[in-house]
Amino acid sequence: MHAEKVKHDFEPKIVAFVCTWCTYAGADLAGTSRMQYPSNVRVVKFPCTGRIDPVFILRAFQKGADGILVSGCHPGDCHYMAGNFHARRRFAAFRKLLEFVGVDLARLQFSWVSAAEGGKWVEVVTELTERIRAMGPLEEFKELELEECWSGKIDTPELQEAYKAIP
Amino acid sequence: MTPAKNILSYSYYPGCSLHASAQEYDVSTKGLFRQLKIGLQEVPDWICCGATPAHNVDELLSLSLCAKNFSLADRVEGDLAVSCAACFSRLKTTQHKLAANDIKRKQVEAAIDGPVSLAKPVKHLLEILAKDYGLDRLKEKVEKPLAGLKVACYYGCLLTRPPEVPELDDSEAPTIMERVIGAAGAETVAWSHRLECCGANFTLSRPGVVLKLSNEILASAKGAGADCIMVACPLCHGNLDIRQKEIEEASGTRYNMPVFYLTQLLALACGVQTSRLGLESNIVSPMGLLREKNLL
Amino acid sequence: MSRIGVFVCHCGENISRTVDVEKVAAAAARLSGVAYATDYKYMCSDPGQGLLKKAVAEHRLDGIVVAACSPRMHEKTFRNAAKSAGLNPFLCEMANIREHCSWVHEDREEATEKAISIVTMLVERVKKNRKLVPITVPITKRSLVIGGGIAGIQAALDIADAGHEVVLVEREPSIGGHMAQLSETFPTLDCSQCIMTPKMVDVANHPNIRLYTYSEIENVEGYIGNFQVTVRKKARSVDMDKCTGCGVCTAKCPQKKIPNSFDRDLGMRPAIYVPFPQAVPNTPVIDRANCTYFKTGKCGVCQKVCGPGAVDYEQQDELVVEPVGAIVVATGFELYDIGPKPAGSPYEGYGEFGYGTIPDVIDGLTFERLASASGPTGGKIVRPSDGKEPKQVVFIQCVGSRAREKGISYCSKICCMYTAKHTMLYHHKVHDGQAYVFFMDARTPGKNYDEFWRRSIEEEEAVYIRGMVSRLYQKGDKVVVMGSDVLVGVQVEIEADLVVLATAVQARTGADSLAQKLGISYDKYNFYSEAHAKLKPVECATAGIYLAGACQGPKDIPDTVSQASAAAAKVMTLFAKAELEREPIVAKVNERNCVACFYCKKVCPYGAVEEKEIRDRNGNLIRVVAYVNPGVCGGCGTCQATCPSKSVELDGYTDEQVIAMIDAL
Amino acid sequence: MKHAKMQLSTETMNVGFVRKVEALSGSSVRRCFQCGKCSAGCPMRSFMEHPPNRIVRLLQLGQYERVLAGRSIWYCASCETCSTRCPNKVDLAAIMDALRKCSWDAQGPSKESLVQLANRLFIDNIKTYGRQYEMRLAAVFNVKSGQFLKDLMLGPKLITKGKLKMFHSKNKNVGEVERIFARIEEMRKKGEAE
Ligand SMILES: Cc1cc2nc3c(=O)[nH]c(=O)nc-3n(C[C@H](O)[C@H](O)[C@H](O)COP(=O)(O)OP(=O)(O)OC[C@H]3O[C@@H](n4cnc5c(N)ncnc54)[C@H](O)[C@@H]3O)c2cc1C
Ligand SMILES: Cc1cc2nc3c(=O)[nH]c(=O)nc-3n(C[C@H](O)[C@H](O)[C@H](O)COP(=O)(O)OP(=O)(O)OC[C@H]3O[C@@H](n4cnc5c(N)ncnc54)[C@H](O)[C@@H]3O)c2cc1C
Ligand code: SF4
Ligand code: SF4
Ligand code: SF4
Ligand code: SF4
Ligand code: SF4
Ligand code: SF4
Ligand code: SF4
Ligand code: SF4
Repeated sequence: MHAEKVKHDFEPKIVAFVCTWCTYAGADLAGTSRMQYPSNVRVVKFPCTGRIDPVFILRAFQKGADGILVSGCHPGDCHYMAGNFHARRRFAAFRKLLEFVGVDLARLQFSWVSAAEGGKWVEVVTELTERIRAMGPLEEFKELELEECWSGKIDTPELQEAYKAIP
Repeated sequence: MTPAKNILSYSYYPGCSLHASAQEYDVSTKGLFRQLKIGLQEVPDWICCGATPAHNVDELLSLSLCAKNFSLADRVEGDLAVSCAACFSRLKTTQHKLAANDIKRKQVEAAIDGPVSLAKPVKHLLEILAKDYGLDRLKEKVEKPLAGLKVACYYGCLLTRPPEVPELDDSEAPTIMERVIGAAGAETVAWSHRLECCGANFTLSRPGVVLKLSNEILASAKGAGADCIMVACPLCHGNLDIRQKEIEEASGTRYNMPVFYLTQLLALACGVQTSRLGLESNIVSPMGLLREKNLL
Repeated sequence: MSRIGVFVCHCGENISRTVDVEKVAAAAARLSGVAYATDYKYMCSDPGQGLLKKAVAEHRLDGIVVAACSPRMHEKTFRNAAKSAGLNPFLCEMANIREHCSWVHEDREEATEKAISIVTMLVERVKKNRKLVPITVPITKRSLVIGGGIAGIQAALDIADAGHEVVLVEREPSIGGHMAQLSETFPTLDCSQCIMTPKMVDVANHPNIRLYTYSEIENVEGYIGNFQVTVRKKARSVDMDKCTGCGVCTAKCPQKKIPNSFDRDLGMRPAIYVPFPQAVPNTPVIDRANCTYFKTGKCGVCQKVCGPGAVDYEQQDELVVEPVGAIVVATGFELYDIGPKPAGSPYEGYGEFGYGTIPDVIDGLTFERLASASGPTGGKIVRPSDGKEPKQVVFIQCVGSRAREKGISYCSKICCMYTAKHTMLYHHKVHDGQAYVFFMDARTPGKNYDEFWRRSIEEEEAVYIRGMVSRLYQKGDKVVVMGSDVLVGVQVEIEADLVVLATAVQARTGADSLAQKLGISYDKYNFYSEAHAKLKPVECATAGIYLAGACQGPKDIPDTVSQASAAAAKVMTLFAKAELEREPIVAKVNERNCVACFYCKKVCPYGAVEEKEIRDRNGNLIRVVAYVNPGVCGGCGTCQATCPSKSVELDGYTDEQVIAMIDAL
Repeated sequence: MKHAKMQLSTETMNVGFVRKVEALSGSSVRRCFQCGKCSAGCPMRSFMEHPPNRIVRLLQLGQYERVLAGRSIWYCASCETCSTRCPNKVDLAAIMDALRKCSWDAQGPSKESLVQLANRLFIDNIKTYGRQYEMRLAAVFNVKSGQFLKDLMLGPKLITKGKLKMFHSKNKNVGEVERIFARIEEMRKKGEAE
């Protein structure tokens, strides 16, 4: 059954940073199961959430993303044993930084979606899209010219601190 | 002992109750068999099978009484037809145990002072009707189909349990009663308490037990939308029919649920005269129901 | 300027039904750096791949994006096609416009738009892709097995039978492990020695096995295919080459009253001894701590009586380095100690059972020695206190195990079964005796296991009582057992002659320090961790190291032997190749930028990061930097995300590649 | 008794009694693994102080006094539900029979008297008449149990419905029945039967 298509004034850009073993496969499963979800999301694949540098998140916000999803294997299920634990700790520190920079944390979502959870993928993506749609576009951040800062060395005290918190 | 083709004939063990509180079972059994042209010859001077009380406290006595009945039955032609589920259970159990246990068999032989005879098959009426006579033949004999009559078939404990003894049907999900009465055109209801115990022989010593257990059975049948209950055992009948009024009083529920012996309903369907069904002996009068369903 | 080719697949109608593939191809053609773009019905078909190869040649493509199904489906296919067209396979990427687009969206316009955007992202990525070459690592086709219990023996024999050399290192003077101590074994009740000793002898005689007993691992270096293992051969004080195993020395040694730990201290041995008659090798060792000569300088009897002159008081520990390509760890287990709680132990101990002070309260292994025909009592079951035959024996299960607050939460897995076995052995030997078992559950999920347990009850008439025991105390020559039968709901009291505790299976003391030498991980109980509980149950996370037996967790003999053979098979799989080839998705360090903080080393789950010294021409140390061993790196990228100076980079997922995709949003 | 501590030893576990019950019932009590399925389906469970599974458990431990002290065994309706469903084919219904016989022979160490009384009258009836004579059974039970008014309302109704016969019919085999009783008693005296 088809829900009547509603046109929205604002279609947010959502970027999903996912690991290849769990969430990417989960999204594949949603596909093979022909589940439906909003088309706003763009997937960037990583070997592991451990590889996801917070810089990518800032970069994506800066380049027009209105919402970001970071998703990997459930704790304990990491293909590389512990990558997702490191990612989790890293992002805990990173959220503080984002808040400091002035990004509404509701725009950044972390979740665990396993290769078997096609349904959960759809749920997470749909919820995030709807939430961001309601929040409207992310304007403040795009204007910030952060390019130099991110591509070069990390020398703001906040980032340094965030990195120090990483085990 | 196998009867000649098509002409069935049995020796008959009615059991004590059928000569007293369950006389309508006896009357209707004889009526039905006559109508179906099945021979039925009562074992002369049969004795009590011992029922529950005997095996309850004295297995040897129980086995001996049944074994004695086997030798009495050997004097009459035909497999042994039994209508009472309790007698059936005792007789079958005895056959089962004595066939398997030489020590017990020897003791019984000493007790009855004669050989134990296990050759004659013991058959419950249901088995005779469903297997020997056959449901197709039964259907042909139906003159007054029990159309519209919703029957809850009540097996109770002993018709099917334990599985290796009666060998009548699946012990947990039997259908033989439903198939037999279904052949007579009745509608059978699916209900939960077909195999639950009614309290059996506590009727005298601990009627409280009966009131509780039988109430659950009546409630289940009623809840399933049954018009009546059909039984194959005088003990069940006693508890569900004779004590029904008491149960109603104790539980504060009105059931007014006629309880038929299977032979009463079958004989009715096969056109036996209403007066020969023993219906007047039923404590919960079934007349209203039968009239309502145009079966009288 | 790159020359990228874009191939958009219809997948029959799977994609083209919702995505306007022609429009996607047209849009792709307009992207900068795209030299060729087309669409085709089935890209993975032979003609589809042919189309791709032809285009590579015709348009001199230096990058490819196939917009089709999930890379999990066909990335290999298209990378192989690229390779056969003469392109480095890692310059080919897939844009997933089926699972992530056409199948999950209905609106044609939206889906087409999304497909174009996905293709754009991948085109930008491919531009930054580098040629990568699969990594090859040489393999030393010899293996090390640590621990000579049944696990180590089985693994060593399997590998050796396959024609590869094995170095078997055993800490004790003889191989055999716990199985050598057992009497008869469930579920078949065969005699442990009878099935064990032939294997031990096979080990000793196998031309491919080099056996080091009374030896330990000193140091491990290297990585899969290339380990350098240093073995410490402890001084035996007997020259293995000269000794004939005649046994004269042990018979003549005046020190005879040393408790024999192999017999759980039930019997005595001399200072120069073999732990048990069937020991392999059958060469004695001098227990220096208890030898008069080593304590006072006097005696020397053994040396005098030894015909071949094998006794050598001057012998020193010896270190040997063995190069191996794979390691099997099979160091087994220990039993929970029923004695008083050692200082610093995380376990609480059993004060209520007397902390091991009641002589007739023993553990399961001691019972095995009592029941063993080759044990100190010749198989006669007697109680330690007075040597009398016990008529009422109480067995208590789950002692230590399943007692979270006492320190151990897990089930030891074997004790239900061996307790059932004990009741049988007891009943076979003491016909008028009665065995009682206090238990919580009977955990018997093996083939023929539950039947075995039921037999102990139904045929051997053991009385099982569901409930734990509260307390034990000595009363005269009896041990009073205060329990309860939770099924009946009453307290139970038994005056026992002997009480046998089924104590928990624990990791070896020191298991953690061996793990640290090997660089493998272990759980909070010091059992070694497998790489994946279900799919890699014998592999360690550290490549080239495998696990066998009870060192990984409580296990009985059938499970131990299965795992040992599986570990051996893994080793043989590794050795079946000439060289190790792996995907080149590994991290590389930029040594110029590295500030040697070694955060990367800390986070790497594979232990792939090493410290590398940079020296000048004269050999002077200039500085230390991180180095990722490509043979070990698993390719997770955690180091890269962690490195504060951006000095380490994961091939295939470089910052450049990722940022290019993000920028293409 | 119910809550008293159980002292277990080869002396306190009456194996002889258990063997007798096993022989009478033809069913092993050791096979029972205490799953409780018997009790789960027993229609009489709520009337019993020891549910069927516990009866078996007590037998496993040779605790016959505890079994016979309660009235549980007399509340078993012999419905065979337990025996039918037991995963180990422990024939509990037969075990109940055996236990009742043991209790009966021991001149009723059980507390339950009414069921025993009814059983005794029933069996006496057989001995005297060869068949059941329900009228007499009910009448005597009422007198002996002191429950004079019990079922008073039911009796007359049954008589009018022809369900209670005032008189019993003669049976030629009464003598033979009596002899069966006598022979069994004789065998027991001689120890030829349980
Ligand atoms: C009381 C009892 C009864 C049992 N009965 C049975 C039974 O009937 N049936 C059954 O299937 N199972 C039984 N088991 C289980 C059985 O003992 C184990 O499954 C088996 O012994 C495990 O073998 P393993 O080789 O892994 O460990 P182990 O037998 O413990 O062998 C490990 C070996 O490694 C050596 N080692 C340890 N650390 C080092 C080191 N650092 N360097 C070098 N060497 C080292 C040890 O000295 C030992 O020789 C029983 C266990 C117990 C406790
Ligand atoms: C309800 C349930 C839940 C479970 N949950 C878990 C769990 O959470 N964790 C866990 O570790 N395990 C679990 N398991 C156990 C797990 O499913 C098994 O361990 C595992 O599937 C066994 O794998 P197998 O390959 O041996 O057998 P199977 O999975 O049965 O595979 C056998 C294959 O052989 C094929 N086959 C059969 N006969 C032939 C023939 N003659 N010729 C050719 N092919 C043939 C079959 O078609 C089948 O594909 C669960 C099992 C069940 C039933
Ligand atoms: S390449 Fe993939 S999408 Fe294309 S036809 Fe093959 S399976 Fe289908
Ligand atoms: S050391 Fe000498 S005496 Fe001892 S066993 Fe060896 S050869 Fe014999
Ligand atoms: S030197 Fe030591 S080992 Fe040798 S006989 Fe003397 S005490 Fe024994
Ligand atoms: S195997 Fe049995 S005795 Fe051992 S810990 Fe587990 S449940 Fe307890
Ligand atoms: S984290 Fe980076 S800087 Fe630190 S040691 Fe590793 S590579 Fe060098
Ligand atoms: S990519 Fe992962 S496995 Fe490789 S060195 Fe970095 S952290 Fe270790
Ligand atoms: S059902 Fe059978 S096994 Fe289960 S408790 Fe009852 S008697 Fe024992
Ligand atoms: S036979 Fe007795 S114990 Fe068994 S279920 Fe029926 S009433 Fe209960």
